[in-house]
Amino acid sequence: MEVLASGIGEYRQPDPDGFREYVRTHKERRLVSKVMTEQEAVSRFVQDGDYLAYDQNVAVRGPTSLFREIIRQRKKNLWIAAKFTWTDASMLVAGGCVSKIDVGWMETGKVINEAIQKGEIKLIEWSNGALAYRHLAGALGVPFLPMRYLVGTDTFTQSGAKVIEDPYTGQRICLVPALNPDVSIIHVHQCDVYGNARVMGAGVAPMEIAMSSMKLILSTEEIIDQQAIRRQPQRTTIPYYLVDAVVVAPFGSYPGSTPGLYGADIEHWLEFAGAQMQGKTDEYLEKWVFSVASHEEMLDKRVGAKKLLQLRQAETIREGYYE
Amino acid sequence: MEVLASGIGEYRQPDPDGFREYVRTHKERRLVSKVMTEQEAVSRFVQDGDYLAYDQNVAVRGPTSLFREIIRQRKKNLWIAAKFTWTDASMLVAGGCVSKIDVGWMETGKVINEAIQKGEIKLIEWSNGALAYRHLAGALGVPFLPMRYLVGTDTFTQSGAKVIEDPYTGQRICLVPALNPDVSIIHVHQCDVYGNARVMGAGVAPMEIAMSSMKLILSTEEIIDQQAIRRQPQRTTIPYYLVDAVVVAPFGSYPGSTPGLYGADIEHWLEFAGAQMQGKTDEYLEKWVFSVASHEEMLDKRVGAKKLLQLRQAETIREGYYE
Amino acid sequence: MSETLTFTDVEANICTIAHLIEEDKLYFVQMAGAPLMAVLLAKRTRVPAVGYVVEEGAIAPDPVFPLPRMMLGASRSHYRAVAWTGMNIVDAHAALGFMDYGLLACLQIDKFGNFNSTFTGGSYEQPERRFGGAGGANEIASQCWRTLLMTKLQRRKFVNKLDFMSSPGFLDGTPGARERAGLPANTGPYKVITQEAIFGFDDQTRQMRLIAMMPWVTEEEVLSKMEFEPLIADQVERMEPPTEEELAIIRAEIDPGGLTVSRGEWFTIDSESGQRVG
Amino acid sequence: MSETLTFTDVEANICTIAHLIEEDKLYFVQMAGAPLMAVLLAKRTRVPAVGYVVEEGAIAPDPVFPLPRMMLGASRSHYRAVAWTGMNIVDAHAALGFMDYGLLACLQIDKFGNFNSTFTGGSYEQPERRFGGAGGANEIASQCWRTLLMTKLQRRKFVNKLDFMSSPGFLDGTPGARERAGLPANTGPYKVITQEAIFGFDDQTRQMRLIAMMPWVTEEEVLSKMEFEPLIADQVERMEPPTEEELAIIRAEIDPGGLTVSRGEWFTIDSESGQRVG
Repeated sequence: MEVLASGIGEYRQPDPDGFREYVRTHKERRLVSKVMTEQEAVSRFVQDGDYLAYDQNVAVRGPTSLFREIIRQRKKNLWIAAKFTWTDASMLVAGGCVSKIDVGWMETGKVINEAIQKGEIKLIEWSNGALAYRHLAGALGVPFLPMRYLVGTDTFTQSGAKVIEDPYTGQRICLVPALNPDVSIIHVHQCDVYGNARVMGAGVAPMEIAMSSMKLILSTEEIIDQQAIRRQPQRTTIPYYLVDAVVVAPFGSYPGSTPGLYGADIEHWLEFAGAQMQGKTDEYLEKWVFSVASHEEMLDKRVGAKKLLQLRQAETIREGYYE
Repeated sequence: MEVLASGIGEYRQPDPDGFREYVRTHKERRLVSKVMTEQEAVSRFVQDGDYLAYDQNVAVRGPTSLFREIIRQRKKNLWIAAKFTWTDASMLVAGGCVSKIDVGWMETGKVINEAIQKGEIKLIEWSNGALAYRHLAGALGVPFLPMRYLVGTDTFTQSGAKVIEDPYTGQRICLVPALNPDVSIIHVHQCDVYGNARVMGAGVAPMEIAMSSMKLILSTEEIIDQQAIRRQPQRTTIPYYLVDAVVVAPFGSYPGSTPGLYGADIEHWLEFAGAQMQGKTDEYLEKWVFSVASHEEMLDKRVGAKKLLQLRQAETIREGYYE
Repeated sequence: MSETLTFTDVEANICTIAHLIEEDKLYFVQMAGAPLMAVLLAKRTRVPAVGYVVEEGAIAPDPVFPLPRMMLGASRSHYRAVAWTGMNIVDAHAALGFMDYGLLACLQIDKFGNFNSTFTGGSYEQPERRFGGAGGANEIASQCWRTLLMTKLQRRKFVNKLDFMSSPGFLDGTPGARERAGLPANTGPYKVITQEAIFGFDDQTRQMRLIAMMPWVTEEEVLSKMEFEPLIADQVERMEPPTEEELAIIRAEIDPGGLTVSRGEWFTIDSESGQRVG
Repeated sequence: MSETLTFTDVEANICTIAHLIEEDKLYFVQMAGAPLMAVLLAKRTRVPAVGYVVEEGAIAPDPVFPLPRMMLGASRSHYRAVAWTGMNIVDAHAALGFMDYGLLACLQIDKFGNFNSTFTGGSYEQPERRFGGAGGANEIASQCWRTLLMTKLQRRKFVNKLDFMSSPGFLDGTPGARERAGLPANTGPYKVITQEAIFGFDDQTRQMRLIAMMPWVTEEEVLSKMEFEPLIADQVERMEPPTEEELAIIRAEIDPGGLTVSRGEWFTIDSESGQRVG
């Protein structure tokens, strides 16, 4: 197999048969409740050294309560996919959880810059679309997918993409390896106790990420009855057998927004931005993560009902989501 | 590029850049009404020799009124994709419209068997999934996709699939060429005049077929207001810029069912089956296609209001579709 | 005088497969017909929560019994699914290893479980009789962990050489043949169910092996209905014939029109002894 | 005494791009910020029906003006789209050739329109300053027919050599360079928009060419803000500065918080002459 060009970026070797074997022996096919606490879900399904993926970002429908629990449990050496994100990576890096980042787009303030300079994290270049597409490859159960971009650039060189001669057209075609995370976390609007889940709105790639992951934790704004799921099967984004854990997490994207439900807390972000600029992210994490035992306690003691009600009122659009 | 094995089946060489050039010069990006008669749509967008694809089949949500118009206009030498179908191919072959069939699954009665024996049609073997997946390749704008099946069988040998060594795993991997039909016809539950369309229910591959086609004709049970589309963006299966023609065709799947709206006319199918067995498909086509000028006239003169009302009443399930 | 029970070969197959369905497994079921009816019978009688998917993309539907005549129309067979997706999605779920069992009917089968649904007689270009094609069977038989195949026990179906290998069994039967071809590892046909016998496959030689028979047939009778000679299990079990209750459910609730189940060979057995009386 | 008008470089860019938006074309717009604001301004002023898609998968949204502060939250920016899909879908629409124009901001650009959004200074492993990465720009700049790039006219942005080529322009500028690399045919950067000048690209040499300037600047001033020397059009046009009406719409309806548009260099011009007075 002649490869015409190869990026030098590190990637996990795709292993479709290994993935299948994991699914065969570990995934539950029965309709059983997977509801558990965030503590249990992260403790059982996120291991040090795991490749961790997620859908969306800390601004919109990110699984932010689970990010905090991962930091709280001091998970180490995670390899994350930062595609179409914001301060997600900075927060996890500040928490000491990350050693490698596949970059699509991420905020790169002091935290990321210093971690690079100290050699604490290693970056590999892709793009938002290339990472979403690698999840699609993983979701289809194939080792790679061909695509029409990345080539020609330094981004290609620092990625794990390859170029071959397309056996159909004879032209050069770029291939990217499947991305099959060890674990993914996705925040959803609604799901039943079995994990049949609805994501509302333009969603980046929730289905592809769910399908491509070995382990899958959902956090959800609310649990709905299974018959409600079955009455509108077209609204289901993720079917139950892909899911390992369901964590009930109202305001789970806080300080981000969950479209149709609540707005973002801009002041909170300014607090993080300020902490980052002043080198005080430890204090930020102490306040928002370590000094509270759970997402619920954080909402209760750090955010407060008044703020939650304001954020709920700030989202006036339900059309398209719940209507 | 070393190819380890190749099927001998004929296929159109994938041409992603040619497709792009067609899109650039022919597809309308403005929001303009595309409503036209079936006569105009088929006359303008279906040419002799075209590769014609469609979603679903004559049993469920097939674009059957457009099949009849294609026969009525005596289109010739079409190459069709018969995946997950029933008597669709037999009907088009009986109408003299078809010279090649990519086979997933189709009913093969007297019409197909005789046409093969007379050398009037040429078959190429795929499978339902392989054809849907070839549309996916076409929809992604890439020349091929890798997959984990077809290999090892005579189906592979009679297909256009290839086997290469996967540059990532070193293992053998099957590739199938993108399927980008010249024209596709899809029957939808609802769309606006611009072509923003909703398909309800498990749908085989309407989105993939729409995206992969150079020309696209929709027939629709009803036109709805554009603001209705915009109020529920998540329900849109096909966005306007993929669409070339919108044909209003209530009961457009007749004698098949459109789920949530009307049931199938079993007697009609028995009539076709009888005609086929007795070698009288010409009479069948005269009655149902040639002797009426349009779908509307067929419904009015051949089916009748009483039968239409019965078929409507026979579908008692709206849950999940309209509720 | 004891009671008798009358049923067709298709009904026998449906009941036998229904006995094999396990509630903690996920099934990928061919479009319609007998394989789907077998899952529905199991769901109705023994394993109400069992999940299955169908090619068009409906996941774990929960039809309400009795089903209408012919089950035509997706709204009936997809009722109360947990998700309505599309063919590429459910095929991908199979590729990812989520489908424990594929459930398929076939036309012709060889001793390695390879099967034909494309044509019989003549050549590919000029077949004596052309059939539907590989359909969804190729992806199901390739990607599910185990495949359950149903067919009729007849010499023209259990053949030495297929007219066409539409979908893969163990290919040439050599160790690792499927993996070498590029198919997912450790997959393959699991059982072949017929009206009078069940076959498994030898782990080493990958050859078909007779493992169970209906109470009224002998090994000789089974072998007389096959072109090739299968291996024979040390202990050939006796199959449970359909019960009156199962047949009543099939006829009243699953295929009330009888369009699928009323065709084929008819059997009449003595309910008590299980012996054939007609 | 005549009226004056005061605006930022970002506001100038937004207005200039808004003038270029054509109603019969489809736009693929970067996540947020100035490129999106330019489309919104065009939609609000000249081309209400223009279609655009965003990376997350919203197709042809129709936000209601005035927009809320910061436009944060997908529900605002995706409002009344004709479809909500996902990133792989809209990227595929771009791959298929449906996107006439990509609209992007960049950090550093070279004379062939290649650009950097990854890091500046130092090496890839030890950059002086790390930025966000290729983001969605690589797929947009590769797959849209034409790319409109916006940046600031500054020497450190118009460079002889990029620190990192995140996304492709005309690569090394040789004929067919993009096609040889494997990119879709006949695509590439189209215009580069800055606060004081617009550049196009020569069809043959693929080099950047100065084609228009704001009324108050000279060629020399433009060249002094670039590390490399661009080609100069035979006839360098004069750009239309922002109008009072456009600025009012931006500030009141598009970015009422001013978080994007109020930063950067400030310009004060004489409304009548278009000359800079501060």
